[in-house]
Amino acid sequence: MAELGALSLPLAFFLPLLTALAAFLLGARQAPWLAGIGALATVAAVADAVRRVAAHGPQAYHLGGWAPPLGVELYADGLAALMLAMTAAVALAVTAYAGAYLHGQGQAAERFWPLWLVQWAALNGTFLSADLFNLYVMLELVTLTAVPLVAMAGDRASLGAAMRYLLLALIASLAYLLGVALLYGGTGTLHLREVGELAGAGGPTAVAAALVTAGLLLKAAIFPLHAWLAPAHSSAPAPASAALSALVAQAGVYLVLRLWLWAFPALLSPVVGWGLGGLGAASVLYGSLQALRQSRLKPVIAYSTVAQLGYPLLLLPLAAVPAAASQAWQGAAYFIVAHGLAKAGAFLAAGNVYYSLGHDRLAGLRGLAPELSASVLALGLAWVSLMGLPPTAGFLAKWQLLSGALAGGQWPWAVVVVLGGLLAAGYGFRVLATAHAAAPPGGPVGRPARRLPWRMAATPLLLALAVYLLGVSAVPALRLLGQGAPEALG
Amino acid sequence: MTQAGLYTLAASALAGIGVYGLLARRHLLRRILAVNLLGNAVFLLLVAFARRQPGYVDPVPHAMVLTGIVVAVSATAFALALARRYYAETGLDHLPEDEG
Amino acid sequence: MGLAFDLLLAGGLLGLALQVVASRGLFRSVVLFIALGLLMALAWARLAAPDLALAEAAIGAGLTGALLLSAYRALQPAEEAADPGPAALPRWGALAAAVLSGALVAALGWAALGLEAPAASAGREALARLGESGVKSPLTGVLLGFRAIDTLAEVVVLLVAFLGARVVAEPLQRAGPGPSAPGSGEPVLTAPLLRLVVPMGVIVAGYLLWSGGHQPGGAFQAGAVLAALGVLLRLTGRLQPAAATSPAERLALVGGIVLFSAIGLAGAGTASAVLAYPEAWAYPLILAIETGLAVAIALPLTLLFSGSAGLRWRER
Amino acid sequence: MMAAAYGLLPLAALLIAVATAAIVFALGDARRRQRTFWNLFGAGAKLVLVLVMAYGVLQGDTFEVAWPVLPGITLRLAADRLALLFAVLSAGLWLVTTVYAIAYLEGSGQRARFFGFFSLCVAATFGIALAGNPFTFLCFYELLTLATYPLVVHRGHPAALAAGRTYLIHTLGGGAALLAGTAALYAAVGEHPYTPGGMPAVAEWAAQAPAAATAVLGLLLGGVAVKAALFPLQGWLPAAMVAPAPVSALLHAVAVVKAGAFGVVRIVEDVYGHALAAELHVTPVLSALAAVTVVYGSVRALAQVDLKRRLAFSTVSQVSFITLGVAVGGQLALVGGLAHLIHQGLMKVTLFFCAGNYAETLGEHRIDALDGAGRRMPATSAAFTVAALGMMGAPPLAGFISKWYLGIGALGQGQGWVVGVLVASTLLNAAYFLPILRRLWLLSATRDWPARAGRAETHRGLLYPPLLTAAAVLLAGLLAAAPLSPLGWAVRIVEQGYPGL
Amino acid sequence: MTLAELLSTGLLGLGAAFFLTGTVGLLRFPSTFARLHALTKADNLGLGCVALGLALQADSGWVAAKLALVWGLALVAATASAHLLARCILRERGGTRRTPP
Repeated sequence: MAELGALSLPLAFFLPLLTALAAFLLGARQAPWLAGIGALATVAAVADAVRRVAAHGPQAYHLGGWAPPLGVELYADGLAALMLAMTAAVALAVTAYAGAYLHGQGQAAERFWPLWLVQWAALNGTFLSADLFNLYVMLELVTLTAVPLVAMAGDRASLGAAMRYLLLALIASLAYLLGVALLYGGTGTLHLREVGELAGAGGPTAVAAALVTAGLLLKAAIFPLHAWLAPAHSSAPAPASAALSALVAQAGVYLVLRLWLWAFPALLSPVVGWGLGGLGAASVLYGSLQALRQSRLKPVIAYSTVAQLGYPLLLLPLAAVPAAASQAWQGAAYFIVAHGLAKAGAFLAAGNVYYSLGHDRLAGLRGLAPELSASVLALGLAWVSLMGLPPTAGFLAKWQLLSGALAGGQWPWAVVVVLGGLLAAGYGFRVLATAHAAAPPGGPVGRPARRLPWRMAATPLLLALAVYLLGVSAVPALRLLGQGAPEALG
Repeated sequence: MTQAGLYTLAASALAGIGVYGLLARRHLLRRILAVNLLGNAVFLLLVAFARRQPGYVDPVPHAMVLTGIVVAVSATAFALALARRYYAETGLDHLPEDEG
Repeated sequence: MGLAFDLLLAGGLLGLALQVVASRGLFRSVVLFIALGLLMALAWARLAAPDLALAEAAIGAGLTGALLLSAYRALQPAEEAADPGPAALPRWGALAAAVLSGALVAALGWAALGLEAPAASAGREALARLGESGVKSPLTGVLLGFRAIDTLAEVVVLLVAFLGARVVAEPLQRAGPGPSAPGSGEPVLTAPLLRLVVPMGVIVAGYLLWSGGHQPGGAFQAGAVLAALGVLLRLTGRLQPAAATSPAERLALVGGIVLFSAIGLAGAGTASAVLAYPEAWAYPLILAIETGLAVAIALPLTLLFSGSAGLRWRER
Repeated sequence: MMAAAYGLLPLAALLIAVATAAIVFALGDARRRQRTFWNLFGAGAKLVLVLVMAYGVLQGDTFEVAWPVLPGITLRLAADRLALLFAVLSAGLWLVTTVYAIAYLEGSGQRARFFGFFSLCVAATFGIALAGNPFTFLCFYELLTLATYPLVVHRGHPAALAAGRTYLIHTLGGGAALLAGTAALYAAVGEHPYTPGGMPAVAEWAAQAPAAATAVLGLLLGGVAVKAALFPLQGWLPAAMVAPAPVSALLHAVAVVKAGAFGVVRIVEDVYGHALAAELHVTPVLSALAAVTVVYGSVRALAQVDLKRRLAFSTVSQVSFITLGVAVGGQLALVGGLAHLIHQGLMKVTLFFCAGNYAETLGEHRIDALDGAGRRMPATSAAFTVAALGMMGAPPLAGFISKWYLGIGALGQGQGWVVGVLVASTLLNAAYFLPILRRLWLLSATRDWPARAGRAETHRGLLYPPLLTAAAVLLAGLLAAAPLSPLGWAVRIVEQGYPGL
Repeated sequence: MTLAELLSTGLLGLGAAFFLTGTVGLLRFPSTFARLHALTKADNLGLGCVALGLALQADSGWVAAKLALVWGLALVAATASAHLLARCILRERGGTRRTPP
């Protein structure tokens, strides 16, 4: 199974990292094109990894040549490959967008590029690493790159949001590490799948799993640990918001699924599954209701992230029901992909509005100028996926989740999925209706303060279109996902 | 009670104290201190685990702790920088309670 | 006798921790936290972890302490009672917090004590195969051999913390430990002390670096000592904060990571895999990496303490 | 090669509409001529393709395009007779409505957005028509909601936004019910293509779990009933009247309500089968609701003074005849219902075009302000008269034909009460249409009308479409016996597809 | 028990006693200067005794030398910090400013 030729796995980590270092070394002037080259190289590495997984099944790479438990293994199965690919798409967009967004902002740009590129590296590391402690380091790397991006605006709100985010994320990391310490103490290994084989379902393992999960749920902003997300994600600059919502928070959800399905499957009793699924459901409903109450665009999108992050957790109660497992698994994984692309598109489109108008108050969006129509279109297109309507990837993901829940006879989750979609439509159309509204008598409020570079206009549209491309057929992606899926979900 | 067992318990208690500090105190520096207490608790637990079996010291938890210490000091340094800036900007040494 | 000492030590740790959390004065808490770090180092020395004790004393207590104290100073309101400070937790809140933490202690203690030490573990395998790593110290073997990726990532964490601190940087005159009290000359002892300590610190760091291959010590401890020197030089004004990172500083900040990555990636060609070393070259390569890492640890820590983008020598 | 391309016609027709939308969006507001060209080209090309398909189906060819979307789930476009009935209607009226809309929106803002979504809307309708299984139907059904919303709120004033909100609450709610129902259906029986007379798997499932099968049927019908404006879910339709006239035409005649009614046909006849639906006691409820809606809509229409609102309530009433025809059962009633799908479309599109003409040319929305308008706008008023009489069911117009079949079909099924409903409806229709006709033709104008701009009574692009559709109303009635008339087509569908009814 | 061991134990005990005295002073003395005085004087001596006591037990001269180094460094550190503290307190009290000799 361990095909050591898959150099693209470590490269997915090293390439963005080295680009970040080069960008730091050479300064803001050189950073954009360096980042562009680094991004393309990383995308090539990811593409190779995905190709290998699709063709030959899961790929393992033993760093330093040391097999686990001694060394750290990078492991790409279908799920990881899917996440890598989604991340690459979003990251490419963020990189292209940020080049234009930060143009002429010397200091901000100087700080943004290395942080963002390291973040990409760390995210790839998070998706690939099969080692619980290495995951801790990667998560910290993600956190410590994310918080400065939140604080970048430097005003009261963003600093407060960053501070809260940082404290909670640090606690989360330590809770996770505490759990990992217990797991190593009990099994003598840090390797994810070995832990799964050795840990069993005893009390100590349960405590460890609870700690690890609590930490990850905090990072993923799952109800009731969600409060930090919306202020943080809405005060970051647009490209960072996109990365935070589409990638960083989703990495937490990804790890929850990864750990429960690979490391603690023995613990996943119906009660536990229902508990975690219930938290996901609460996130969906609570996040949606909060999104309905916001008066600015970016907080609406940020609260929608809280809601969307809840869906994949619905897999956990369904994973143990044979009739539901396979579909729910596909739905959850596809959901993460769909949400990532759509949310990045939405945040970048919102960034365009903010960039042009200098604000994002919903009341001030009436009669938006035609220059912004591409951005509003992108926002609308992305939102269709967030609502889970056809012909988008979000719809297919929701369909699978829903079918799984119904096939497994677990209709409460189906209700949550349907209700969540309706609420998403509610807060989505609240925004779109405002954008559609005619200008008030005093002339258009939304008169652009500055012109939008074409690259910024095009990027969200391309991301949104990707969601539709994935909505035409999920079959290739789901075939990829099947590589190395757990037996029960295959 | 063995030496490792003793420190294991001490680590658990230390973690509890850290969490209490996080929940009960609001001053930013105190919260950062509490996070560090919690971190120390985790490290102590790992070091104690490494010493559980007679005649054998497990180097892997040691490596984890060493890495953890550097991560902790990095995070603390950044957190302090952020707290200072937050204070300079707002005059507040704590986070206002949940708004909204 | 030994256990009694451990009992005392553990009790001391917990007592200090309680004081850190509960004490009224913030300054007191900070100082007690530093003391706690030193006791912790002692505890780790007792638990046969001298490397960690060294690192904890230098980094966990020393550098963290310096950072905390300087932040404490920065967070003091200019005039008294300008800020009422956070409201105290209501009684029920404190009770709930206590119950929650108590539950954590109980669960954690029960779980940790209930765990049987596994017969086979990564650690045992590491000891058994230490010879293949090219170094004699098990800790260095794990850190730079078996789990080199963690170490690499961790140095990146440090760099990122520095970059993050730049994002939230304060104006130069407020940054770091802040300006020294006006109207006072340098204490008489400073110059002679520095003349003694700085060279000695460098020697110690070099020794620690070199000794890491076979006994306690290594890049982290060496880096910590160097960082401590940096702190000292910054406090005594020998190093002045600068608004920009010089090219040389940039190179020093990333050099260690680049070197590590380059050697690591080259491993795919020259050895079996990424982050593997060719057998004959393992020790020298590790030493080179460690040297780079020591700098990559010391410089960001010093800069973080200094609160500035760069540092410049000031000739006297 | 040629044969393969021939088989792909459904996809081509769909893509033409989507591509038209994309081109129109990309052209932006400024390039009016190019946009007009592409609009007309798209509409025309699609009509041609649909007619080719219709001819092919008559020859016994099959058109089917399917690709897997999810494991075990396919998006399937298949052109059977029923599908083409709706497709021809929508493609034909799209062309006419496009011509009308181009003239109607002359000089107003945001036309790129309008025509882009207009094309998307028709693409969705075409998808609904050709959907070969419930999943495909669901996809296009939701897409239709999304594509129509921007049209409803096109004017952007508060009333439009409020109407848009009402529209969304209804249709998205209905969409959610349809989604839940479809997913539950798939979870129970897996995927099957539409089967005239009902899917065998559904029958088996219903035999084992009748309660679940009934609930799912309820969800499915509830979902489509919203768009079909079945009582008590009709609230959005009158509200959506604030949209521009071509949009109203689209909502009422071509796309939205028709999609709902068409969905009722598919679900009752091709998913469950009428026999099973009756066995589950769903059709009696459905026919009762349809009857209530017929009467309710007419009664409400009586009280409206705004012309478009009166027409809207009239739609509520008239569309339910289709549902009624399906629910009553029997071949003749179904024929009546299906023929009415076309007939009502032709009549209602005419009426809305005319209402739009009065509003555009004379600036009048209220019925009581139209006194003597027949003399100022004779052609428009003549078209209006033909369509209104058709609505009342006056022979030999189209409306009469479908009502006739409905009536005798119901009698054949022993449901004589339906005839009562028909009579009541006719009387009420007369009660709210005849006063309008009287005002148009018999009363004299109370004020001076705006002068003619040219020789014609109004812009030619506004005038010809209603004349054309009114002529179609007349012909569909007069030539009902012809094999390719709407009635003839409906008879073919029922005789060949549902011999068992 | 050899003489060296006896001596070593005695020195360790003496060192501990000095430490104790210093700590009592730290806790009980009224002024900061007095506390500083108690701490530096007693502790430096105490550490010296302990170091000497341990050196007597050491296996090699190498270790003994290291212990001596430890004591020396501690002396330097104590001296410097006591000086700085005293200076600081003096300034806080508005005391006379001394120029270096």
